[in-house]
Amino acid sequence: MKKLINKVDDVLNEQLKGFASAHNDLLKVNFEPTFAYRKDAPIKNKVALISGGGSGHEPLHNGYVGSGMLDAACPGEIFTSPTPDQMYEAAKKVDGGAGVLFIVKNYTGDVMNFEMAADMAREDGIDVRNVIIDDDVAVKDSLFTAGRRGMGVTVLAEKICGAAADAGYDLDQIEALCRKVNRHGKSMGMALTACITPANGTPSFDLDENKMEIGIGIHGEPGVERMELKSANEITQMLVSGILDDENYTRKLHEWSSDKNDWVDVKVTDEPIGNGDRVIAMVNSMGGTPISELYGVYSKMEELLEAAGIEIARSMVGHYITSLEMQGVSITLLKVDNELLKFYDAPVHTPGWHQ
Amino acid sequence: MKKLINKVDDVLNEQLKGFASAHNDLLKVNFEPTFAYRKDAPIKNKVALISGGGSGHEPLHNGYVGSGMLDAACPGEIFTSPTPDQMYEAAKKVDGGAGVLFIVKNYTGDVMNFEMAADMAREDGIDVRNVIIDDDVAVKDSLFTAGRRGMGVTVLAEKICGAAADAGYDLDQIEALCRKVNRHGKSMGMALTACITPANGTPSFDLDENKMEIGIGIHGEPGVERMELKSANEITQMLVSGILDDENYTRKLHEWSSDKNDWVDVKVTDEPIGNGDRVIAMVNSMGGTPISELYGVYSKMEELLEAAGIEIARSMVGHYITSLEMQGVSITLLKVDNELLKFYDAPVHTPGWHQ
Amino acid sequence: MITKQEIINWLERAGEIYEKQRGYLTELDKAIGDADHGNNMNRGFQKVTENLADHSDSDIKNILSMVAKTLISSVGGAAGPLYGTLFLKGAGSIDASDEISDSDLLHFWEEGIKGVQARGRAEAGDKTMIDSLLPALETLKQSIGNNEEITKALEKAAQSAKKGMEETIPLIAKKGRASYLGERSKEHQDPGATSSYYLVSALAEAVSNNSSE
Amino acid sequence: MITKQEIINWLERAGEIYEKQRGYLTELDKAIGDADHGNNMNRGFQKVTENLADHSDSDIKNILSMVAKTLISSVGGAAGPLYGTLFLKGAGSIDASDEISDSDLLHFWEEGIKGVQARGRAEAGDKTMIDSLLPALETLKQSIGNNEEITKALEKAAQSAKKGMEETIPLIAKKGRASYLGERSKEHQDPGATSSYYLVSALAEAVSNNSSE
Ligand SMILES: Nc1ncnc2c1ncn2[C@@H]1O[C@H](COP(=O)(O)OP(=O)(O)O)[C@@H](O)[C@H]1O
Ligand SMILES: Nc1ncnc2c1ncn2[C@@H]1O[C@H](COP(=O)(O)OP(=O)(O)O)[C@@H](O)[C@H]1O
Ligand SMILES: [Mg+2]
Ligand SMILES: [Mg+2]
Ligand SMILES: [Mg+2]
Ligand SMILES: [Mg+2]
Repeated sequence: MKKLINKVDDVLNEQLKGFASAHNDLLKVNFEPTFAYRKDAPIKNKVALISGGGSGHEPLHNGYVGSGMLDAACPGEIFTSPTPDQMYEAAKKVDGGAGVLFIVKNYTGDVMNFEMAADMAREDGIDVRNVIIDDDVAVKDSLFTAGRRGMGVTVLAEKICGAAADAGYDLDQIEALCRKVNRHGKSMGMALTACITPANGTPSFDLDENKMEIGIGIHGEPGVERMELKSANEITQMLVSGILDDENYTRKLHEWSSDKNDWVDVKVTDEPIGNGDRVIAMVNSMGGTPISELYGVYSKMEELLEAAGIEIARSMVGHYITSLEMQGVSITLLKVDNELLKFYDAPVHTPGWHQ
Repeated sequence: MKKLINKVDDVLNEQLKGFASAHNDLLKVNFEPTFAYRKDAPIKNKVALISGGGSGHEPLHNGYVGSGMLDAACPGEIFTSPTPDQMYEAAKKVDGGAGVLFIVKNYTGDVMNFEMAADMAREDGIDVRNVIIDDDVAVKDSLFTAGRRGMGVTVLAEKICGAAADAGYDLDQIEALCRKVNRHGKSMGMALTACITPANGTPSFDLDENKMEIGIGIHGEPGVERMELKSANEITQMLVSGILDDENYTRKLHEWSSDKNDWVDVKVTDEPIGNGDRVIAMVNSMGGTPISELYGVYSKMEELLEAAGIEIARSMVGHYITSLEMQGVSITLLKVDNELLKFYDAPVHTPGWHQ
Repeated sequence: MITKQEIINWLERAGEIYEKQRGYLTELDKAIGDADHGNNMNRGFQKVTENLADHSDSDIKNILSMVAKTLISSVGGAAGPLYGTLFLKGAGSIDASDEISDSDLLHFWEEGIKGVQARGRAEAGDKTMIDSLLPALETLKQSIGNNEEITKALEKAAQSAKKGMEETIPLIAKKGRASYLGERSKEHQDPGATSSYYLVSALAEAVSNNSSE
Repeated sequence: MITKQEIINWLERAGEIYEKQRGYLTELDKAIGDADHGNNMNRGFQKVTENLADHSDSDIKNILSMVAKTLISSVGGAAGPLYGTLFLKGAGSIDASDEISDSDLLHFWEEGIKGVQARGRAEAGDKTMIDSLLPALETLKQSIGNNEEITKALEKAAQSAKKGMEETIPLIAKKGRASYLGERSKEHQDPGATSSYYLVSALAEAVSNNSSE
């Protein structure tokens, strides 16, 4: 294992310490339990946004803490969901009286830990909602499984909802907006290589020189299918088709009902993306892929979208949601209207996204 | 070789095509000869900044084209200097009548190609100056060699001079400012792994699992020394000491003299960085290193700088000047005063740097 | 009757096993998950073992609640809330005392597993920890119903857990991270079912060792 | 006398050699540089060969100027401006005609190499292309001074270039990218000295082949 680290057990804390001081103009980091939060939190009467998940996806989520995006982020161990006490303490720290939205990627661990945290925070009188992001079209079956994973749409949900919170949306509105983003966005990813967590010291899976994994998540886990290595054009074609050909995806999501004061299962159906739509198009590095290669993928993606009658309203190419040093790429398309675009364009000041 | 590419010969053009469309709000790309330039160029009466060098260092240089930074960038083949016709045509395209500054990394090829381009542009009546950036402290000997390489200070020179050009500095002033940045900045880098250029398909050097290269450049070339793999703390210590312990570096740089109307050798001595100084501190990924690891390095660097009585005025952690998918890190320190800091803080809108 | 010392021994024994099997559990999780289950369980139970030192004066209910909170706040992932809930609901179902009856132990498992299912909504056959927990519970219930000796009863429960664990191998995962793999999740033993088997067998060991003293 | 056809054959032969030795030159550059010299030379000379097709009506001076411009605008790196300058200054030193005298050929090399040194400021012993070019030039000058046959003269010049190339092996690089390596640049043959040897030997081949026709 070749990594810029010291003792394996210290990795997370040392990195967080460095992160905190490198960005002390924007945020602070609390330890025991661990969470990063806006320096100026709580913002009175603004809905607070909290996300979190395993570490190793940098800049997600810590890198999106700051004005215009997240109020707090809770990092777990590498590729392991954070624990409820982190989100609970973060919620208490950043709630400005207008309630808290948890943006949760749809991994069993994340979902359960955030649910427990929400229950804890509600006991303290904080109004908390959990919105689940499950945008990974590579996972087909859903009714009796954990469903689709949360991927690139998470970043867009954080950005767009962050701007809406700044603009004065209340908790109900932000919750609805966040669900809308999730329903309008789809992602698919692939890996050329595995990655190595410091704790394990060996690759998360073994992949031959002439093989690739298609339909991966973001935790160094194997994908839905292993196949022969293909050209960038063929890979891009697979990812874009995966997204555009996705049929009306319907599943039940576990959401908090303020009316019923309990968790309920809500049936949700995604919007298809097709002819005449405008999208935000993200080409995301899995971490170790050079930025230049992303542009090759972008070029082919644009050609395919144009052929499908889809207009790229905004483009994102870079490191947004990664898996350590894994080489590979994911594509995310978010179908937008004026509301989403306006919030996407709003200013943001975080370590990972400045505009 | 595992890369997101199609045919090896098409790599650069395909990537540039994607780059151009992904950022068509900011810039355009000219082909034959190849250069990226600000969409709104030429800007009348503003000094135009042009840089360039081999490709494979993304976001450098193309990614720094836009308002507040470069007017044009000329990408060569991967790790190969661009050719004079590129800079010549770019100069004609972006000169707004106030002259053109070439920011040149000190590699023999870059230096010569930019010199030839400057000679060509001057024949057309464009006032051109070449400032050489040579900030790599790992290279010690200099009097009879190619001297030090250009590394992270290049990015800061582009940013700071870009802002100064916006602020109305004339060509003499910008040239002087750029030289000042170079004299005030130092860098050192290391690699955990080599990288693979598409044209070659094999690693640029062979490195055992327990070895690292210290004192590398940015072209996948071996470093000044190969040694046992060390911890992040030890590595950071080596890089920071390399910079802080660097004695008064003096060399001759080949510069254009407007007075003599000829190239002259100018003796230049760097500023040391030490107790009481304020710096911009950059921790730069060589490409394939996860962002999180950079923060571990940052943490140790901060501790060392504090012990040396140096204050970090601004911090940069991320991908600025890379070598494809190489894993490793470089540290750049730029000693700043109010002038440099003001221009560093100015707004910038480029694919690689937005603020 | 299970004594407080036996409970402590159980938890310490589990800690030893998870430390020893950290690599193996992680390896299992590498095949169909994200290669962290051993690390997660080990982190949690080392914390539990540490915390036990401060609990010499606590009763069993208290100790088990401490385990719940420790797991919830240190394991993370899917395993953290699930094992945390197991202990939380289990501890909630028994009286505060320095020893518990066999039927209290049964309640612990019954309510604990109910909690796990309420939280994770996995059914038998979904290729999860439930697949070793449910058979173990079934066996324990029968044995205790038949007034079998507790040592023997736990021994048999551990055997059932083991069988359940092994029977996850051919299954297609329906819950948790392995479910993303669909058909590819076949032919692999579920890591959580494995760690659950360890938990039950650690109890069997702790109780039998103690009784034989 | 060197004919235009011989010059064309020279350039085409150089193109063939660089194509064949692309990997070898790059391998040499990998050891002490950035592993692109073979790619650079091959790219440039393939372009030259392509462009030759449009130059059937040009005289030698024109052809050599075309080579200069082609190399300058397609090779890049250090080699591009240096070889470009070699041809630019070399072409500038001869008359426009369909054949050139032996002494014109000598001028070509003399002025060309002077240009390379003016541009790159390398001296003999700096471990660069200069280390094969200068000995070749020296030999050529002597042979032509002694009125030796041009075929023979070029043959000997190529031998000197080869020797110069081999003698770069023990040197510490003082110029170019290899100079960053300091002591580590020892025990490696310089890629540019190698490509220069190829250039001289291609000329020797082209002229001798033609003469024997
Ligand atoms: N919904 C669920 N119900 C019961 N057990 C589950 C569920 N989801 C996952 N598990 C168990 O958790 C184990 C994985 O735990 P772990 O690796 O620690 O968490 P994660 O999957 O978040 O990395 C699986 O092997 C499975 O036995
Ligand atoms: N200043 C110089 N003068 C003469 N030759 C040089 C000089 N610098 C480099 N060279 C030659 O150029 C060769 C490298 O060329 P190439 O690899 O194409 O360029 P780069 O070093 O820019 O990658 C070296 O092997 C050396 O012979
Ligand atoms: Mg996990
Ligand atoms: Mg080169
Ligand atoms: Mg796991
Ligand atoms: Mg080279």
